[in-house]
Amino acid sequence: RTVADKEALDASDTGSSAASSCVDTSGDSIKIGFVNSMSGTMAISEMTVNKSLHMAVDEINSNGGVLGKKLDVVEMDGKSEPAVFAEKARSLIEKECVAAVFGGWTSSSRKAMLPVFEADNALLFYPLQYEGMESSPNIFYTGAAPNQQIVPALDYLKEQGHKKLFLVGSDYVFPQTANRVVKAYAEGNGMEVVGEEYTPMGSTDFTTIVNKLKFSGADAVVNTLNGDSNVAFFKEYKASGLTADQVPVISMSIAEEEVAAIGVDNVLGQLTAWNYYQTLDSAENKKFVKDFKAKYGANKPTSDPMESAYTSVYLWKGMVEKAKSFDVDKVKAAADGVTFDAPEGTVKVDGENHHIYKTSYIGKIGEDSLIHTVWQSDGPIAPDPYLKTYDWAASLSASVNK
Amino acid sequence: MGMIFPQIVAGLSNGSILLLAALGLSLTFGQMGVINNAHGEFMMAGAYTAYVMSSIIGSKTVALAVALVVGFIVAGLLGLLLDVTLLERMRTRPLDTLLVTFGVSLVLQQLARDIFGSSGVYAQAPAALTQPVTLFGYSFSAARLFIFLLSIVCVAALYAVLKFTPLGRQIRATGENRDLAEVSGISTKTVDHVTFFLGSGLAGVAGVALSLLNSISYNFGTTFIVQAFLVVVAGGVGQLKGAVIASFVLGLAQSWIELPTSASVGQVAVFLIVVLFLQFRPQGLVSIRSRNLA
Amino acid sequence: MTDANQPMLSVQGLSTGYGKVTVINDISFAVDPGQWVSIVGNNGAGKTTLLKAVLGLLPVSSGKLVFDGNDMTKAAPNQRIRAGMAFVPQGQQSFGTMTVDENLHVVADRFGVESAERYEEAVEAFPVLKEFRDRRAGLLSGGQRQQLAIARALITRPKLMILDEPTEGIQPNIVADIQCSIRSMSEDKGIGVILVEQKVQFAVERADRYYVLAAGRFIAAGDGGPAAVAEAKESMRV
Amino acid sequence: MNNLNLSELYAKHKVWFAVVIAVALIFLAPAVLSSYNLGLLAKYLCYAMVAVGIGLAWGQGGMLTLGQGLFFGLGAYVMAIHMKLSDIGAGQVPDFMAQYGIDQVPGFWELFRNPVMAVIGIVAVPGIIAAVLGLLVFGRGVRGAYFAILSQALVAAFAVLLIGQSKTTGGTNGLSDFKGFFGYDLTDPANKQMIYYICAFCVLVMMLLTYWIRHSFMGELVIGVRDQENRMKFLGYNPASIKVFVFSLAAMFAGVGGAMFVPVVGIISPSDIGVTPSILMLAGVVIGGRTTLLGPVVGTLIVRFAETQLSEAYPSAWTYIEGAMFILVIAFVPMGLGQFKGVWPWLKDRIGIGKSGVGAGAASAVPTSAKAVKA
Amino acid sequence: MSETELEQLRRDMQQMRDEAKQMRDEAARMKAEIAEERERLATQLAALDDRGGQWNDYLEIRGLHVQFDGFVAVKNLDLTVMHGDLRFLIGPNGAGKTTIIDAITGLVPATGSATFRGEQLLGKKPNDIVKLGVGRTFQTASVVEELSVLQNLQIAEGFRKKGRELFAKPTGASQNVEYMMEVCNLKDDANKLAGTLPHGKKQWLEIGMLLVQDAHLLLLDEPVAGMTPAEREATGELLKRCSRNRTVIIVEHDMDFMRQFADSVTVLNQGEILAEGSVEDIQNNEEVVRIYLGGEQQ
Ligand SMILES: Nc1ncnc2c1ncn2[C@@H]1O[C@H](COP(=O)(O)OP(=O)(O)OP(=O)(O)O)[C@@H](O)[C@H]1O
Ligand SMILES: Nc1ncnc2c1ncn2[C@@H]1O[C@H](COP(=O)(O)OP(=O)(O)OP(=O)(O)O)[C@@H](O)[C@H]1O
Ligand SMILES: [Mg+2]
Ligand SMILES: [Mg+2]
Repeated sequence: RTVADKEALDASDTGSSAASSCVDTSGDSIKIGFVNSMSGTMAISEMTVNKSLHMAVDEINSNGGVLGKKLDVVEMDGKSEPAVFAEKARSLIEKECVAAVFGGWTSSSRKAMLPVFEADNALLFYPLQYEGMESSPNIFYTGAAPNQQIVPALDYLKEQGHKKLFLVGSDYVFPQTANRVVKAYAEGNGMEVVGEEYTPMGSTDFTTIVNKLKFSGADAVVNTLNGDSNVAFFKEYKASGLTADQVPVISMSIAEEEVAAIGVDNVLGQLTAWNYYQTLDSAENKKFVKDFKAKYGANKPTSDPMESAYTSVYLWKGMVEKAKSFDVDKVKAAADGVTFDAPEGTVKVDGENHHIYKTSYIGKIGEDSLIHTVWQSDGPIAPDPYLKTYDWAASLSASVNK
Repeated sequence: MGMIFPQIVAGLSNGSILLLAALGLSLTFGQMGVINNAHGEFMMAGAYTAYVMSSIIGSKTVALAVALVVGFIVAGLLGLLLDVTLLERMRTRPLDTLLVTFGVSLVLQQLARDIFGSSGVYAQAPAALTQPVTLFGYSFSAARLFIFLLSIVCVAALYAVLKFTPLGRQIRATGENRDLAEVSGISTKTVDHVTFFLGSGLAGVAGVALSLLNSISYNFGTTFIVQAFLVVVAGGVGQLKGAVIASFVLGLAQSWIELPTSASVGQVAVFLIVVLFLQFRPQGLVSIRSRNLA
Repeated sequence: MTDANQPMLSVQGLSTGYGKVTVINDISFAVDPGQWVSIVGNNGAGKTTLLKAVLGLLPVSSGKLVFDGNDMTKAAPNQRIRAGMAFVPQGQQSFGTMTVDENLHVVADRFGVESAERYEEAVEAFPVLKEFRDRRAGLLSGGQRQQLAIARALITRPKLMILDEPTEGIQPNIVADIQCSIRSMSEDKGIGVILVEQKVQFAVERADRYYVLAAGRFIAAGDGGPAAVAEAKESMRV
Repeated sequence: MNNLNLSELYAKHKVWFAVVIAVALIFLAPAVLSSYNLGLLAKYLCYAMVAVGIGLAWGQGGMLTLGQGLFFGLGAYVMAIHMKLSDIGAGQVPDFMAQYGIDQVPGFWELFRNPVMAVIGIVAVPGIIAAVLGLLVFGRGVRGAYFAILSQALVAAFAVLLIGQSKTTGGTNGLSDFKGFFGYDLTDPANKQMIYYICAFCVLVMMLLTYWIRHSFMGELVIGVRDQENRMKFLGYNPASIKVFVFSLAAMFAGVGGAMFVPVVGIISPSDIGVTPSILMLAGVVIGGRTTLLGPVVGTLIVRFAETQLSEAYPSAWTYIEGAMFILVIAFVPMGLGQFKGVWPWLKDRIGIGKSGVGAGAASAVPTSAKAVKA
Repeated sequence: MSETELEQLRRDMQQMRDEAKQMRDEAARMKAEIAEERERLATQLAALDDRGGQWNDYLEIRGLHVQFDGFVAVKNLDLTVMHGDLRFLIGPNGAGKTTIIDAITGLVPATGSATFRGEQLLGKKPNDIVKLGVGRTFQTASVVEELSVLQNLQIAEGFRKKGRELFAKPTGASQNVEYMMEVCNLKDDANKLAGTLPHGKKQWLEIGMLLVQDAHLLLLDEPVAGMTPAEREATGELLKRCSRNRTVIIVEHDMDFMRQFADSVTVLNQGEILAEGSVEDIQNNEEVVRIYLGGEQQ
């Protein structure tokens, strides 16, 4: 009685090539899994993603499903803990036998799930912009790679004539990696980084950092602070006499949701860099916003991660329909070039690195708590998670290329 | 260099925040031995009170004043409820209160999430407090100045109550020897309730004040609680004077250490300072020697 | 309220103990105003336990306690104190972190305008307390603390003074003083006294009445006085 | 009165209960559980190891440690680094470091590339750090609430530090994506089972060790120090060294628990070891009974199992349940399930049926007419 | 008065008489028990073997000075207590008696010198001082309440254990412990938790713990407070016996007890030695009578 035997028996007879896949494709519905934090610190953000995922599934189901099968959602709570994400992902794949999993938010949750998906040869659709330097054959990254968010933001600052940057971020992986990109960019583009500060997550004391900022002579701030810290930071920033006109702050993690929580008077006129705003003027977006508000309430704004999650379901649908199969290997093989007219504009899957082509927008926070585009890239930017195509980033990509 | 003065102000301001957060704890921990892990959540209750007041009252100045009073009462009543239902039966095992109140804090956090939602909200401050004030050519947060003054007022008031009033003597007597206080004619039950009400109420005041600086969410209190406990421990349990010195020293230390290093190092340094400090004064800064073995 | 025929304190059929262990078993006695009642017994007899029950520090399992005409069987200790009992506990107890002054004030406070007068009265009686009024009580020597404890009880001008081995750890010449002051309390001020002691002579010699407690029951009783000392000692043997 | 018999049975045959648990863990569980569930059980066992240590330090020694996450984390990171380094070839750097452009593995990590050093490190690093902290803290007579608060502060500081040093620790992402465990392929189910066995074995060994200590002279000293620390000095003992011993042992247990957590769960990150996770490590001990030997283990298994089950069904309700658990158990049944023996007679006494037969041993000499005055 | 009332009265009287008789019987029985107990103790004490002391087995205190925030509790005190002496230390409340013991055993910092067997005690940690053969009891009994009487004694006995021994299962009572339980009348309570003992028995346990420690300098702070006269006597005899080959200092306020057992007496007042000598010397010292003994009663 070896365990391997037992597993083999357990494995269903779908005849798929995946060693342990047990996806049941015989019925008229197919299971997919969501894993989002419904409790813990990340619940506030991740629940928005969960909602838009549901919206996409409902739309698809009412339009005949995928390959004629209705989608049957199994959801699990990641509890804001990476270890739980890994556990739940495993449960979704091995116990629930879902065809694909959508979700995750923090990089740590993705990193925790990655080995699970690779070992079981399953699929994860990860909706968030992140620090890059990763590409797994079992994950599709539908948020921005660094070159689709950070680089355009810097291009914009450069264009506006800013030369001295001050970097402030929460002490975790995305800000740190993002700032490495910023520093490399600055060096290659005649800009100067005059300060780089990190605060522990949830930190609310910014007096010292803002003092440093004031005395650094910076003419722009690149902000990668996370969540609540932004409130304290912007209040302190304002109280110290700094203004968006003199020293603008460009934020990488403040979306429409956060603007409301920070208080619009604290961030009025500040900049953000994303691939989607609620205010985007396209037919797809108008419909998306309208449907979302109808479903979840008029006061609920839509944001980049939500849009990206919504899009990810449609991209999977596109891949499956192209492959005409739910089989993971076939879906992966079919992925390259799949497109979707998303609210943010047309996106396209890169079969090589599993990221997608996205358009970048710089926005300014307005009185209405919404973000209005002030600059946009010339069409979708090809994803480059390792920044291989940028000269100034040679040192960055070199260290990762084993 | 030009940063000396602003950094001193920053340190004092941080100190006053620590002090405000620790003041109620110093009372309930020092006098009653209750290690109230839910203190942070009482602060959260105060902060949410500020939020509610600022959304229903037009004048933000009035809203803040009302919130300070109502926040005190709301948090105080929460504390009173906790004391009457649970802590009263645990007088003989103070260490256990730490875990019970941890449970309470879990419940209160979830409750806040269910009532106010898990996304952060913010209380609109009176306009005067959102503007910078300029002192000797430097701009500072008016809200921080307000908090600094408020903390001084609270400390002075608490000190006066404890030191000079019959109630204060009763609180201290009960804190020290419950049976003896009882046979000295003090209704220890009532005194305990009053003490806990005051201590929790102070948490509410702290919450209202700190809502001027931060966003308010269900984990509002967790930001402060560990450091507040450290202040109490470093200052000497039940010692107001110690708590005052400890919070300002730690506040200043943190901002000065943070200056050449980083915020994380500053935070870690504060912890280590306290551990090392207890090497020299295991009973805290200000301690009362007793001849008892135990 | 006080009924002329009723004793000031009457304890009837009192039983109590710790957890399941019964220590005091069906005890009855009474104290009148101005009467000095001594309860003697070997260590472990249950003297302290009995007092704790009388004061309400231990819940009673059966029996009844009437003080000053009111049934106080279930009253909290502080209510009994406010009704006119005063207690000097065993073991030289005081509020160690508070000064001698504050120790006295914490009791005196209750009496409003009278408090200053009562305070003076107490420190007059024990000069040491005057000398060390600003010292923390926890730093006093054992005997000094004991004096403080007695002073604290006296401040309340009680109707009934309850003392648990007040002479333990006190220097001999002061012991004699204490005996005298107890006598004068009951005789001059009409205070009822319950004194618990192991030192039979001290307790019985000048008392009005004595009881011998053993294993939670009274095994002997009688009127006090020098003659009764031997008698009490005899019944207490072992 | 079935319950009564059961509780008596438990009291009399504790050892057999332990044996039953051991047999169930070693033979039954792997046979009946699916690989996924076995993995969960292995994870619970990792927490149980921490719990055994907490039971010893807190239940026996009176040191309420809110910072076991620190030692759990130390063990886990040593293991994780070892696994990372042995996944890749010599001279190479793991992915998370490469991301920051680091091309040389720092010396203190390099040490744990060697499997023997890693195994030693898993036990020694938490043990030594606990000993140093213990000497600092206990040596100066810091105890009770002070100690609890300090231990909490330490774990908070540790988490901040881990996050801050992401170049060498992986920061908030933690360490994950392991391929092998001492040369065994982690994806092979047979190896997963082996890892489970190691966990079960560790728990049992720790329980045996604890049993031994509790019943040795040292066990008495530990209680002595808990109860009358200062008096022990005047009996010729150094309370600090006794406490340091117990505390370090508990830390080592936590370290091993953390180390096994890594191959079982596949990731270790600061969110597994912060202030709240550390307090939650106490939950099982609280429920099971801090002063008993079996209590912490059984309690932890129950709590963690309930967590997996209930949090799936009612994500937000679980927080309430968890909170209520702490509140109700500590306030009303402070000795947890270990008090089981006493609960029934107490209940009967309360509602006044029958005469109790248990727990009156000490009282038998005295007539028992008194009601329970202290619950 | 009616017949029935009379009858009732008669019955009551009869009952009272019976009760009185019962009490008398009880008293007689108790007396017999006491006698028996005395005898038992005497034989046991006789069996206490004489262990010889070392040449420098004495306590020498020179210039001991203890100060608290400016308040001098012990002033430049010189005191020598020889091997085999049973020294009583008396003096008014607050004279500094307890403070001297505290200083010698490392509980409070002091200056000057205190040597026992030639070893300096001041400045050492309490547990190291114990290892030099110095043991003490506390004015308020401090036993380990959550351990049984037997375990308390075992702990007191076992402080020299090292390494493996610490982790061995404690085997029942050693001869030494067994013996001390017998002497201290704790045999029946061996398995009771020390916390449930009455006050007096706790004092006994303290003394028992000190004795099994095999200390050669015994410092007892009011050991008989809370004991019955019979117990005082027994304690006194035990200590007297012990003092033959040890150095014993007892702080007491019980003058009967002192008279009965003291070899020599030191009177302390306000941190200074007021008088020193035999019991008679002290009793005849006017100053001592004035500030301490007073009219003398009991
Ligand atoms: N907290 C307690 N728990 C259990 N039993 C106790 C407790 N306190 C006292 N006892 C027991 O109650 C009995 C009576 O104790 P008590 O203290 O009343 O004696 P006492 O007469 O005052 O003695 P002493 O003269 O030594 O003070 C003793 O047998 C003692 O063991
Ligand atoms: N830690 C301290 N701080 C300040 N004063 C102290 C301290 N310890 C003792 N004292 C003072 O030192 C003096 C001597 O105290 P000590 O306890 O030695 O007296 P004692 O002779 O044992 O008296 P008693 O017979 O009442 O027990 C007292 O006046 C006491 O108030
Ligand atoms: Mg007593
Ligand atoms: Mg003394």
